[in-house]
Amino acid sequence: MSITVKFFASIRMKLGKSHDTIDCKGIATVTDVWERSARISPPAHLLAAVNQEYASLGQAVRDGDEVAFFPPVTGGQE
Amino acid sequence: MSITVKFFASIRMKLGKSHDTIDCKGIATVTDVWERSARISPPAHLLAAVNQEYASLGQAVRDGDEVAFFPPVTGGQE
Amino acid sequence: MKIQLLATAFDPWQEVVRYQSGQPHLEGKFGATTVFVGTLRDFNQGEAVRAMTLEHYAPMTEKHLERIVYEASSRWPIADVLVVHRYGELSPNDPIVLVAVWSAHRDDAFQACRYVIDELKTRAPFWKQETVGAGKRWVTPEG
Amino acid sequence: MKIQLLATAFDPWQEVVRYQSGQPHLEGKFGATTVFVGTLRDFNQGEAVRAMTLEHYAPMTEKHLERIVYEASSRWPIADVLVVHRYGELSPNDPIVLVAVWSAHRDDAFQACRYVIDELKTRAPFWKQETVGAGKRWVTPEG
Repeated sequence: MSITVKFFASIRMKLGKSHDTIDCKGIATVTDVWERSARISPPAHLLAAVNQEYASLGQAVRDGDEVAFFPPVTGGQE
Repeated sequence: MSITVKFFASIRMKLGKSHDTIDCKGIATVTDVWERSARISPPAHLLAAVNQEYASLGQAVRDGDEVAFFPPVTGGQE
Repeated sequence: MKIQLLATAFDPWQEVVRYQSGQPHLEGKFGATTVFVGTLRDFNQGEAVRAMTLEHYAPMTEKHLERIVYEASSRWPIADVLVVHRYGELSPNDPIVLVAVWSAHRDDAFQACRYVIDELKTRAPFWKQETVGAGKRWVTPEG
Repeated sequence: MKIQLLATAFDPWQEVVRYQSGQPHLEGKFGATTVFVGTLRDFNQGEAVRAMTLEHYAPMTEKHLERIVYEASSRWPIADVLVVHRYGELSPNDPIVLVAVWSAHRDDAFQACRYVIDELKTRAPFWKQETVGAGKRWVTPEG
């Protein structure tokens, strides 16, 4: 009955943690996951993924999901 | 007082020669060069160059020029 | 088709040769190869870059690179694709990413290669942190 | 910038490595390399191709390749260009042409590379004669 949470890059550094596990009780959306685990207001341009798929902050989550938070991606090359 | 003439690819094979030198007397245009050296009517899609620059059949030529005749180019790759 | 994520430096040209020679189905069948290699520059936004850390979200990166390659091979008739992407600690002049596309025709090879690198940049979860004179800074998408 | 016409077989990836390593001005200064390699297929228009003779008008080819590379470097901010083109007798799987462009940015590298190979195909005086089952045939621009 838990949700795995992951943080990357500047979000990870700001929160001082790269992952977390939270009880799924009372958790309905990605925003709920953020609030329970991060405990600060979401930064501008925050991106999220549920089970490795890009997700909106209002997307539903369920028991066993992996939810990730990160800033805009900067891979590839200029 | 001469003009160098070159033939390439299918034109070269049709005429049975790769080059020629003709007297420039009476020669005013690329077409004159073709008629004097090739002695057959120009094939469809005949291309020409004067001193390594693409030229029309009506372009003027002068003593010392190098005039080339060839079919459409097929370099590079599909 | 092959997608590879590497923690250590690689030679992109050697990877192309090695991959191609291991694909006998390609022999004589492709007319066009288009390759893109992204390399770490020693400058960015007017500042000297001494090193870069490339962070990624591994399972999501793999999933999305596979999807992008699949999309490219659905849209264009391509014979094969190789994608190699670095992560971890990089030095200037290190290759970051390689995209190689083999196809019968030039236009398909160019378009598919461009599609893969463009989509990769937009969708694959990588984050760059540069070491510049003053310390470290996260690269922003506009940078 | 280098343009080379070769009568014998070449390894395009080795040419890229060799050229790049001989250009210290590139070290750390380019972020993007786009390479196109055209290779002789063993089939064309439904027929098996056993060999190909590539005829060219040498001084005109050199003049026009130089001009095309100059045009590309005027239109896009590119750091370097290498063009290698075969002529003479080729076998299936032989590389025919290599175009490599180094630039700070991806888009410039892609566009300049594409420009050079497209213009080369239209303007450089090369003619292909294929050896097929029935004998030899000149390739036409539509083929």
